[in-house]
Amino acid sequence: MERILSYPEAIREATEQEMLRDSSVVIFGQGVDDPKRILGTTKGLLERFGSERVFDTPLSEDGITGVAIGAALAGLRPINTHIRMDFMLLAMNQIINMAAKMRYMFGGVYRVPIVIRALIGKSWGQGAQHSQSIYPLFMNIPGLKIFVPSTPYDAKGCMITSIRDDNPVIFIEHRLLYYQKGYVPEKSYSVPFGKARILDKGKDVTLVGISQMVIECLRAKKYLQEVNIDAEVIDMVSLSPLDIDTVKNSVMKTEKLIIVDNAWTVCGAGSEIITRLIEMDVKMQVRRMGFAFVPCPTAPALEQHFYPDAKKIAMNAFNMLNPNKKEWQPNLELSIEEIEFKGPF
Amino acid sequence: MERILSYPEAIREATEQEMLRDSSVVIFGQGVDDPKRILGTTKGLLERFGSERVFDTPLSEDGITGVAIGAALAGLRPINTHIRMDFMLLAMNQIINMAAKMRYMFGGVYRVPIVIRALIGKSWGQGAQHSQSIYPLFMNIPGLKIFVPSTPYDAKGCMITSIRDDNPVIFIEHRLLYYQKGYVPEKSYSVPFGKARILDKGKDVTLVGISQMVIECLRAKKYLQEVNIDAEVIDMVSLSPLDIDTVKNSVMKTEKLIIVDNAWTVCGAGSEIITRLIEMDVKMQVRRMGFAFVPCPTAPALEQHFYPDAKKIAMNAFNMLNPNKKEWQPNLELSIEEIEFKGPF
Amino acid sequence: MTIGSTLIERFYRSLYLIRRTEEEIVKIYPTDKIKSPVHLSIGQEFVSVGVIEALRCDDIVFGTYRGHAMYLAKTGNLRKMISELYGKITGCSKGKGGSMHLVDVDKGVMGTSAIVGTTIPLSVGYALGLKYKKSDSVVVSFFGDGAVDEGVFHESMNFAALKKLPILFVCENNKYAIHSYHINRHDSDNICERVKHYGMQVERIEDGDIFKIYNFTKNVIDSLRERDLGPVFLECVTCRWKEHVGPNDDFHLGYRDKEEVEWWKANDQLNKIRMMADDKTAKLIESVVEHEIADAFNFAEENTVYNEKEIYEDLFKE
Amino acid sequence: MTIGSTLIERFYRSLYLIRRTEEEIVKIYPTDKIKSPVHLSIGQEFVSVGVIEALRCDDIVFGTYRGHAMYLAKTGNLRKMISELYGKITGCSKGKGGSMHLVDVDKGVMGTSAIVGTTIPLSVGYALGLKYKKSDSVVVSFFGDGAVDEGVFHESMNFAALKKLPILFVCENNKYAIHSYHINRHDSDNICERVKHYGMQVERIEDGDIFKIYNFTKNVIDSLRERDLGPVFLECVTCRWKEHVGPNDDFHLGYRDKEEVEWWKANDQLNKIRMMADDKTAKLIESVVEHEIADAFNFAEENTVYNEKEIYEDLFKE
Ligand SMILES: Cc1ncc(C[n+]2csc(CCOP(=O)(O)OP(=O)(O)O)c2C)c(N)n1
Ligand SMILES: Cc1ncc(C[n+]2csc(CCOP(=O)(O)OP(=O)(O)O)c2C)c(N)n1
Ligand SMILES: [Mg+2]
Ligand SMILES: [Mg+2]
Repeated sequence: MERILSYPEAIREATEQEMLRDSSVVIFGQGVDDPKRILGTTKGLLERFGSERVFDTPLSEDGITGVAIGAALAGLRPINTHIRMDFMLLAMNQIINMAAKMRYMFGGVYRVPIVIRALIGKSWGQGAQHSQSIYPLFMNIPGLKIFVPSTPYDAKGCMITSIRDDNPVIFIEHRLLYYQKGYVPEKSYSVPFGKARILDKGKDVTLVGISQMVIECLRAKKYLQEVNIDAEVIDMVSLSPLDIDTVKNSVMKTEKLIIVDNAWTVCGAGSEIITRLIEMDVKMQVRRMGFAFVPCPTAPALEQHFYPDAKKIAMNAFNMLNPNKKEWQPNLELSIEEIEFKGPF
Repeated sequence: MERILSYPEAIREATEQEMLRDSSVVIFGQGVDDPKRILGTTKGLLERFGSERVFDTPLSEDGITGVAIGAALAGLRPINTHIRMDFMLLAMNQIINMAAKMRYMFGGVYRVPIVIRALIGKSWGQGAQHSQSIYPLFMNIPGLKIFVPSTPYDAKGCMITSIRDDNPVIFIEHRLLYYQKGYVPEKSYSVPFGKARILDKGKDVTLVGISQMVIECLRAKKYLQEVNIDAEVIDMVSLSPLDIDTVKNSVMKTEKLIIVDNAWTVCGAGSEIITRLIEMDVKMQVRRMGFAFVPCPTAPALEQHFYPDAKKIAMNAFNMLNPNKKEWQPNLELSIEEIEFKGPF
Repeated sequence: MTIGSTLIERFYRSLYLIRRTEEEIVKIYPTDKIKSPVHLSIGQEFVSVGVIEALRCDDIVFGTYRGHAMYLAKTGNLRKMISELYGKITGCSKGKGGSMHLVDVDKGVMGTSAIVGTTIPLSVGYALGLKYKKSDSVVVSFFGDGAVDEGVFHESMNFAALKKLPILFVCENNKYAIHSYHINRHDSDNICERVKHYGMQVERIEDGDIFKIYNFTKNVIDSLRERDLGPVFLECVTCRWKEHVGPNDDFHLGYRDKEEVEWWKANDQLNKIRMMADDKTAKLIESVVEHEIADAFNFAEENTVYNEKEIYEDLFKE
Repeated sequence: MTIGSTLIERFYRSLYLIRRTEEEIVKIYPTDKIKSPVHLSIGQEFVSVGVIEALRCDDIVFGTYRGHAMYLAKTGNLRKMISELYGKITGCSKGKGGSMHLVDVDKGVMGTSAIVGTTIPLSVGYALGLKYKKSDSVVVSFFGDGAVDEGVFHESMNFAALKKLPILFVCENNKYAIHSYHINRHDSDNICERVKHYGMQVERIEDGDIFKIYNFTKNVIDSLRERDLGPVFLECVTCRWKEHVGPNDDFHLGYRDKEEVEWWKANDQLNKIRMMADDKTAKLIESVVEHEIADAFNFAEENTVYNEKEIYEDLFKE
């Protein structure tokens, strides 16, 4: 029988296996050792590895990022956690001015093996400062690698890759993905950077999802079956480097591309992917979806207009394939049960 | 006779006129009142307006940005200076989590009229941490406006607009532009957000420049005349909001677009502009140019490969129009005298 | 006799209003009508009340996501707050901010923030603005002990002292940042020791006595209005009774002792003031407040419809 | 007799090397052969020399863009430094870093940075790594008085004290950040006062005496190797003789008095040590160093060609 783990369990297992394998792996950040253990992702680590390897930190994001870099120079492999990606805005100086540049600026004399874990918040009125997804800011910067796994399988494999990588890695986890369950092998394995994953084959339109939007794309694919549209769903998995070839091959077939960003779209991953395809002379129709270009409001009546979802994706795809037909709405009764999220925040 | 001012004089004049007009305008930042006066842009202001309105600050970028926001809430119109854009990475939290969101997050109850001046460094081995141009990071964020004037005329007009605007504005100045001179009316005038400027008409290819790259595009245009290529040069002037229509109209005519970013191109302004055109179904050939995707090296032999320049732009345009001809190089003898920059850093 | 003519009555009215409002939030929370994470002040209300009762209406306050107490103490505007928690356009932030982003410009609440430490430099900047405009209003900046860890806290202290700004910093030291006890974050838990070198007057009140807080603030604010004193720092030791976020207790988590909290419950300032108040007046206050609370929740429950375009409103001032 | 057998000789060798190297940089700068902004240490060398002579080779230093003195005191590697300034692939950072980004991992120089304050938390992290690995090396973190303004300075002090890390912080307090005098940035110019509350030993040396610096460091480093002391903070008052960046004097700018600098010139530790040294040995040192300097500049002048692909090298460790 398949071994099923949840997304946080997969992260936990990857971390534990790597900490067992390599005593230079340490993990620190606000709350890593507290009763909630970063929503379970650090459960048992303190007990197993002790407080020298697993520790809480003061609320000092810039300083602690610098500490992680310095510890990496001394030969450790630190993992530093941010329970919200929004808090990374306090650490941009160390991430961009230092971590991303240090190896290059010093002619390659050393390695900076740090992993920065960043959780994205959504729903239940978390609001403007607890819902951001600022990966485009990191994609613009040379010297950083970025993972956005959406499945438990990839969460484990990407975490192992990240910890073993000798460069700064930003590892992005969406809190709604924490409800995902799936097959995760017990053994250690790694998932490579720069390889997107075709999650479901199709021939009519290519849906590229990023982070939690992969799940929405998969749901949209189900809705679209109702109107005989066969969508191919691609999970980018890695944003730096970016796997354009997989997207290109899919779009060569479908000639239609919808990129569903889990972020604001201006200067976003979608713009980059589309531009690269255009530079390669791929002929296609394209659409971008992503956050409404405002801060995230808290009222549910507004928040529902802020995010793309399966229904909007399906409607968009239908309209793209049937520009002259009248608007279609998926029959939501048919739908996959929605996951109810209401904390812990 | 035309009234000629340099770029920094234009900024100075705009600031002085606004400070005279409105006593709520204040300016502070590291070195605004020191002997060098931010390369002359704050010359005479201390003497004229006193140290309550013109003052030096501690090296506390995040805190001082917050002070500017708070002062704006109290009714002032603060201008805060960063002698290098790189230092803004210390202030991302206040800029993105606060300034950009405050009006929205509180349902529009107040205004946040702050201007953040950011200088971009280049040349003479300033290196990885003193040469960044991180406007794509701000373009991704709703709630910020961004100006990148390239001429003295626009420097003055955009500064006046920025100071009068009731929202957070990021005003980007490239240090090499400080050598530009041009017509600047003495009277007060404002240049609007969201309007690009066609600096020179042409029919064969559209060159879109950003910040100092506008100058390089103008030079490239001259080079290209040698091979009878007639380039249209567009200065974006404003990055948020972005004037797509002006670019679109030009490209509808030329069907060829080269965007020369003064920044890294991944998730950059170029990607955004190209994607918007594609979304509008504009048929064209496109190329992006920008910084090499590495930190900026200091050795001149490497630095020259880091930046786009007039020669590279011209060669790229030639190749775009003559894909089958062999490589052409502009006759640099013909060229506009190059501006030698070697400090002040 | 009008309610609120004596200090005891004013304290009681404000403390009772806050406590009871939050207790109602606790009750209603499981119904999911409140569409927002809530960080309750239950047990800590005395800090906001003690300080704010010593202010004028035109004085300014800045605070944090744990801001119900400060908001109510300064504005009393229950309808706008509860509507905000419900995600209604009738809320103080038009339902765009939720519990963590409360504002009332007319009453001097300049907004609370969900990012720790972020309103501290804002409050300093506001004080700079007041000083520049030669206003005699004063700013009070509320924050928790966690904020002291952040670099921007120090940048703000330094700048406020350097410019001798009319501001009172109030640190509500409940000794925890989420579940992180102070000893995991600093060598010492005395925050006054860590700021007095900036050149500012400091005061630490350890026993939660609302009168001490009020009296200290009253004196200091008077001096601050005269402008030359520079910033003052007040550290109030206190205790959060409920979990960090949400309506429940959290003793089952095991990160802190129930005894810690018991001491503070025995020392509850609301009880103390109730005992000191004239019983008849207190009962009158209670019935008025209960009525206000019922009214505010009813008001919030009313259906209000958002215009579809509302999501795009308020990004920029045109 | 070998040069360097006595402390005086070691001081003289190092001080003379640094001073004379920077004087050569001053001379050569107008030729534009140096392709990099330079922040000279002339006048401040004694801090680096006094501290670093008390270290072991396997101790680690972190510093700033004003890093020539620290680099040379720790490594003596003149060829690599001058080549770096010239923008040559033979430089310590392969010509990718320039004067502001010097490194020598083998000799324990972990890199200097052009962003004020940024190497401070790195040095703390390194000390954490050493402690974790139970190494008995110690970290020394050099920075200027300007860095103390930055929030990250406080975050770093707090964390280092909390974890009792084996690190010596050395603040070179030349009282200016570019042209900004300390009173424009803080209420008081005594930096020790601002850090001792973190729970660390502090020492302020005001008179620039290299022996005091050396002796203090020597004692402290020995204690730090034993691990329980926690961080120590050393403030060395000093004076930058030249302009902030570049090879010139800057008295014409009028932001500081010439007298300020004159006092320090009269108190020059290089002269003092020269006077204390045996004349014959000193002359020998001088001729050796002059030879090294000439050699290093010659080496840097040699043409070296970059492979065109070099710009894309070193971004990632594969
Ligand atoms: C910059 C930042 N880092 C981390 C967090 C996550 N966080 C939310 S509340 C909190 C605890 C803050 O503690 P304190 O300032 O003492 O306030 P209290 O909750 O005790 O009232 C933390 C760490 C945050 N919101 N912002
Ligand atoms: C974060 C940051 N802010 C501002 C600057 C600009 N800057 C470069 S050097 C300097 C002065 C620093 O003074 P100090 O730390 O005392 O060092 P010193 O130059 O006196 O050696 C400043 C403000 C910078 N490099 N980094
Ligand atoms: Mg607390
Ligand atoms: Mg200094």
